[in-house]
Amino acid sequence: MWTWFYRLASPPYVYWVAAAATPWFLSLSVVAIGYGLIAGLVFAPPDYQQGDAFRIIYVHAPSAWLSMFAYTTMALAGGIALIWRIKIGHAVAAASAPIGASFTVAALVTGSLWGRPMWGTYWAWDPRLTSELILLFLYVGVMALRPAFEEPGRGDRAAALLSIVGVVNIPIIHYSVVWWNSLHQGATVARLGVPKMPGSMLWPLLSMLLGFMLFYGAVLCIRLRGEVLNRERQSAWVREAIKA
Amino acid sequence: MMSSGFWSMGGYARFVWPCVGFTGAVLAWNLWAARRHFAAARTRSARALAMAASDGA
Amino acid sequence: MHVSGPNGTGKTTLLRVVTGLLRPEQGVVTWRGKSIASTPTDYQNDLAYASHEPALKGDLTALENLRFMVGLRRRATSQELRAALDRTGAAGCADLPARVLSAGQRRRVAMARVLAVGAALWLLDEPYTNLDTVGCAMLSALLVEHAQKGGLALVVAHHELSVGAKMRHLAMQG
Amino acid sequence: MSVGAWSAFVLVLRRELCLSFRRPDQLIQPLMFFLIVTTLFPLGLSVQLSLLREMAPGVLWVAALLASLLSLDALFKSDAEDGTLEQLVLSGQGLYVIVLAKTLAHWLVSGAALVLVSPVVGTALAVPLSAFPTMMSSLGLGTLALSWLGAIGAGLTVGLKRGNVLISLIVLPLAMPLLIFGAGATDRAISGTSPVGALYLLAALCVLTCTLAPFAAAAALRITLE
Repeated sequence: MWTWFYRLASPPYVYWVAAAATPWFLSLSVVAIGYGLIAGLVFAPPDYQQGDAFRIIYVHAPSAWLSMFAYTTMALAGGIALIWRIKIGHAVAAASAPIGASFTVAALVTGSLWGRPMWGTYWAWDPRLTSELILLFLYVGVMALRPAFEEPGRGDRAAALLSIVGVVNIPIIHYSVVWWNSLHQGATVARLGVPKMPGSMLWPLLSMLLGFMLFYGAVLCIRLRGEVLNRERQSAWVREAIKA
Repeated sequence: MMSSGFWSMGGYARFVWPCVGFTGAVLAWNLWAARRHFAAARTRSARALAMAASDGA
Repeated sequence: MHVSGPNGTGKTTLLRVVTGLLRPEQGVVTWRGKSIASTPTDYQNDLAYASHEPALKGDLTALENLRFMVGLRRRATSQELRAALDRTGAAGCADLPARVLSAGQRRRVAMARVLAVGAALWLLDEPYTNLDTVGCAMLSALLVEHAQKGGLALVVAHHELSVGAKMRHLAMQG
Repeated sequence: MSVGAWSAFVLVLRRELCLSFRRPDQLIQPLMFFLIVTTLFPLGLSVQLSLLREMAPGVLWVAALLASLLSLDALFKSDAEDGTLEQLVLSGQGLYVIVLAKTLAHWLVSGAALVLVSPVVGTALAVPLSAFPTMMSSLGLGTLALSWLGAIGAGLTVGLKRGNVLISLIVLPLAMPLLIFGAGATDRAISGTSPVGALYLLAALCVLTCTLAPFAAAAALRITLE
């Protein structure tokens, strides 16, 4: 069973699988995002409280979800690489970080633009946005640590350890921010998000979530191939991969 | 084609459309940056291989 | 065992792999029939390592440095530690802060630590560096004595060793 | 023959304290930093006591976090430079115990010292006398927890030449819950409500970091030594 697993995680295998999977992920994500956008922006009814401003959720929520998913992926891949010494895990973690960080920025910008009509200001230290901001800082830390070492293997392992420490901390950070927010603001500020949705609003959202995940898969595959090439420059199989 | 009500988003147009635009830009940037990252890695590997070949010759 | 070879051939790397600080890319290091990665504590209790750096704190005296470093390994009295310093010719340094010692004196103090720990396996990285003629002779005598007691020593040095026929030799080339 | 974990702990702790007390200037520097930074705020804002009192918890806490973080950079650095760290790793003692002792020693000379001078700063920032116990206990728990977190950062950046900014970048986001609960407790004590809840949460975080962080820091040291 282990030999099978190691072959699955071998760089050439991963390289070819990623190459084959990219167009599938990409085309399916275009379909899902296309349906979600049209159904969400055109056909879904406006929210009874927020009007059409609630439609921002169709881009905000998938970005926020992806920012956390990419961080978890990064920590999991790093953990696997650290514990079982499967080097491909470091490549996955390194590929995942910039994608996750970019969607964290997207979630922050869209959340802030959503906040303007809801709160009357672009930034109200809403607990979810504050946690998102700290998540961005965590990404920055991991991304700054990896290239800081002269020897790449060491940077990979250090970044993996830091991302695991971060993943343990994320729930603590989130709950402390919620506690802090309730201490200072009370419940006067409307929370972003729509608690109960009818199907006509929910299905487009789920489709957008799926589409963003597929898009993440596609971009991860492309970046992963680059990371694998960078790490395996001496290997014999790279010669054939480059020619193809 | 489509009613002006759609584009005005019930008066929230100046919040909704920048959000959609920004997220679209992030998606596009990701695709572009990933492709560039891969292309750079490929050229680097090719150069390293070429150098190894010339050393062997 | 004497490992020699030109700079950059991996002598220090080999030594660090043998200490267990570095994991080997391939293969396993075993000690008394067990892999050192599986029983690191047992292995470390049998081992004394002296790297390029003498691992001394400048603000502590040579004796205090030894008392700490040896103290982590076994209970040692001040007499024992002073005896070890005396044996390596660093008795005069015992109560001086390590900061004022010369490089050769530090090397002698580091050697006294290896001696005082009382381990079976010595791993020494360029132990002859900075030592004068008397110091080199002292070190060679220590190695012979250690071998006679049944101890093992892995010495990395580009220097020729004059410790008799008991030494095996591994020359590394690039 | 061999030395138990507890005696090794005591040995490392005593050595670290002994080393710190032979360098008193390095003991005083973080304290002076703490005093100077907290002095900057009234100069930059206003000397209105009511405003200062409202700002006090945040100012105290941010200054304390930065002050203890500044000295944390050196936690493993000198040991790594002179080869002591390799000897510690190979000493046959668990690295966990050594990290625990070194970090505790660091807190005793930095965090605990900050707690002792905090009444002076508190008075200058118009913190009422009744809030002093909460302020001091929360600072004590918070800087202790920060020391454990900082040990991870120090372990990760120990091999780097310019790790000082990086360690702040790594540790500060992780330390935000400490700031929130610590400043929150002080804030409540100043306004006269019960700070017990926040203090308990802070203590829980302190216990949690104390048990988990030394493992992570030991793993970090192994990575950077390898």
